[in-house]
Amino acid sequence: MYTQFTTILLFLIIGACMVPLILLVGRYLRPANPDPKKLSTYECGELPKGNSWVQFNLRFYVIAILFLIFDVEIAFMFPVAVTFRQWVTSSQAKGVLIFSEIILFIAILLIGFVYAWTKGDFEWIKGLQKKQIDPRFRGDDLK
Amino acid sequence: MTSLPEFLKELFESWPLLGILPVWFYSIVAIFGLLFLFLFPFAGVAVYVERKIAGDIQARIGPNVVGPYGILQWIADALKLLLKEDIIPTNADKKLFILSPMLIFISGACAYAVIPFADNVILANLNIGIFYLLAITSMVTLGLILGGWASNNKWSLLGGLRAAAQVVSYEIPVALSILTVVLVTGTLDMAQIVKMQGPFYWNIFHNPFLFISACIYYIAALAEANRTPFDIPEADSELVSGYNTEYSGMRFAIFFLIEYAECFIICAVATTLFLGGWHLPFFDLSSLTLGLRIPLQIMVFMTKSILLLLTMMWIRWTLPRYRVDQLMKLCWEVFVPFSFACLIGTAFWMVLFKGKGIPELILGLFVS
Amino acid sequence: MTSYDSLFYVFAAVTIIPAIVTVFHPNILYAALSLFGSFFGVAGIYVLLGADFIAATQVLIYVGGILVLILFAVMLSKNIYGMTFQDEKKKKILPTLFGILLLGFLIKLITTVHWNTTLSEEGPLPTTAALGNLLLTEYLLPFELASVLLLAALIGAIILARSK
Amino acid sequence: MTVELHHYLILSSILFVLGIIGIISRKNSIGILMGIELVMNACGINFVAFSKYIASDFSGQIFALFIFVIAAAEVVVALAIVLRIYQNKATIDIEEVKDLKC
Repeated sequence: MYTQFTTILLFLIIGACMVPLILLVGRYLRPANPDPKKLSTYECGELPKGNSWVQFNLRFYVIAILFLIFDVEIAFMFPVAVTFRQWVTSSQAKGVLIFSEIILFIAILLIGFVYAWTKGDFEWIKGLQKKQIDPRFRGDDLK
Repeated sequence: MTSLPEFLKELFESWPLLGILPVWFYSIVAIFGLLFLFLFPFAGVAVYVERKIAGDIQARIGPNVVGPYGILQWIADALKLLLKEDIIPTNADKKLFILSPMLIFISGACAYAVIPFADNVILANLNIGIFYLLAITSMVTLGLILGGWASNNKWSLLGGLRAAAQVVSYEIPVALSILTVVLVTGTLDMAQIVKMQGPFYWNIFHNPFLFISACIYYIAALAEANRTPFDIPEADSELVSGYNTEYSGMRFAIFFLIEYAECFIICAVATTLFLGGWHLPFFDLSSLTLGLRIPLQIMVFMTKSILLLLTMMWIRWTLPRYRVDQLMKLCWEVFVPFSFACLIGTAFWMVLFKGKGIPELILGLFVS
Repeated sequence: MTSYDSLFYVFAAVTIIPAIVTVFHPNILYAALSLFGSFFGVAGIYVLLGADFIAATQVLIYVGGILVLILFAVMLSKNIYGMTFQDEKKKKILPTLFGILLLGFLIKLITTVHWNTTLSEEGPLPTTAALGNLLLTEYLLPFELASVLLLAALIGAIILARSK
Repeated sequence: MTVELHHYLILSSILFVLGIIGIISRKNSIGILMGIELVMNACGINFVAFSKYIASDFSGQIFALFIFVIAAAEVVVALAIVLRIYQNKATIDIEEVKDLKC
């Protein structure tokens, strides 16, 4: 096992060094004459206005929550899935047992999934389809 | 079953000087070989091929100036990017701006460590192969957020956040499809997964649910790599170029390179998990001698993966782009429920038929 | 010193130095980012301890999940133009002193106790299938309860985070 | 010096103490959360080290897995609370959130 992970470690180190290395190769070849205009933020030719580090919508966060919870669930399922074949092929009773255990585990979490679905948390633009919005304010809602 | 470094070590055991070198030396050789002989040229050629295909689909010629049929175009592109000025905007957060391509490069390149190109030709034969791949590719999200944030550009930030939201959303169906395969194979080891399949027996034909799973994997992985029709994060008509708007020269080239590297990983993983890896249909390669077997296996593996990659390019230039709300809806209201259903369905199939797939069942009918 | 030992010290350094940055850096965004190194170092330590599956899970959940969530929260919680994420300056001397005292106590404790270590000679075993078997037999109840906990966290967090 | 159990224990206690310092000294609630993450990682190292050196089975690794679950659940809910407080009070400073209602 350690031999294999040594390769992984070496790969990680080489991968981390590769990017500076690639940049170093071109260092003496490429021009470097910066000017303030060139170094300014690109906003389609307009003068950049304000800082872009502004607060963004909370829906990104809701997506991240859903992801993290399901990610943990999937990480938990992997060892179980690895033993699944062994149990299933050994005997019928054990197969039914492991099947029901897995189903119970998934079903509990699917309650949460169904809850989020029915409450409309998967709608990117919430409520836009449901309620008729005055076209004058539509832009606000889309922000 | 060994990994490539150990295999090389064994191969050169009797040689005078090379025999005494430790395994990790061969690891380094193999890694550099993979990067410089495969990854970088492959990405370049893929860019050329994609431009040619785009030309064909849109009824124009595509690159045709550098070399015959423009075949050297990718070298010219690489040289051009090398000679471009490296610009870091004054408003950007410089440290994070530099860190972001590094993170993306590591997560894209290190996934190649567990791709089984042929018998014994796998950089690191990990017990947890496919799970390692999931873990290491999940790092890309961090790179995307940082790239978008560090640029201090509205387009970049929005692109980076959209990319992160999209990648994390589509990681769920991808991981669930992989889990479905693991239910059937009972191992996470990539080489072992290929070994479990055979000339007549590919995982995709194991049961109908696994077939749906394979389709879900392919489409969801397409979205995870931010390819059209799911390229919302770099939608050039909305966001200029998304999270890499402010990147120029070689830094941009790294983003570009890793995009193609990721595309190949998706196809290679699909080949390994669902399409029998290096196995040729109806012809058993394992009886051949070593010198003949390994090149043939690599060719079979590459052919399958490249066919999938070409399909990806075909899709890219044929279908229009999704809208961001449709994209999220598609993931959470179609792919996630369906992949859960496939997972449960496959588990049920396994219990019902004691782990036998359709090919085995049919074979069993003939035998009895 | 074998290569195993030197790798331990490397990973220990990779774990602890970013952790120090996390605790003392005034900029909360950089503090969050240096957690990345810390999490990776801990994954390396897990590999040294023969827990390959746990190491990969560490990367998947901490680096790919929790860190992304923390970064989202950091970016969501300050929106004032041009303002960096300076943590308000507060005296850190007292907590640090307390920490050093606590550390001294713990190290004293660890080095005085005689640990009955039994190390099997056969080296690291494949873990994943063994973990699965344990989860389905001995730890079945915690396994199902983990699902309940995740359900509670999911619903609670969604209700809290949902924009009104 | 060969690496033994107590090396791992000392490493995890350093991490633990750093986490505790972070929890006490930070005013920013997300910073406190990061301290808690460090403490949880220290716990994980301890469990896995004991599982290798003392128990010689995989029960410690199972506990490390449960730590991941708890860490994920905790961070999800805690950050949701932080964001809710931020929306209502425009601050994430833990000392300015003194009353229970928000």
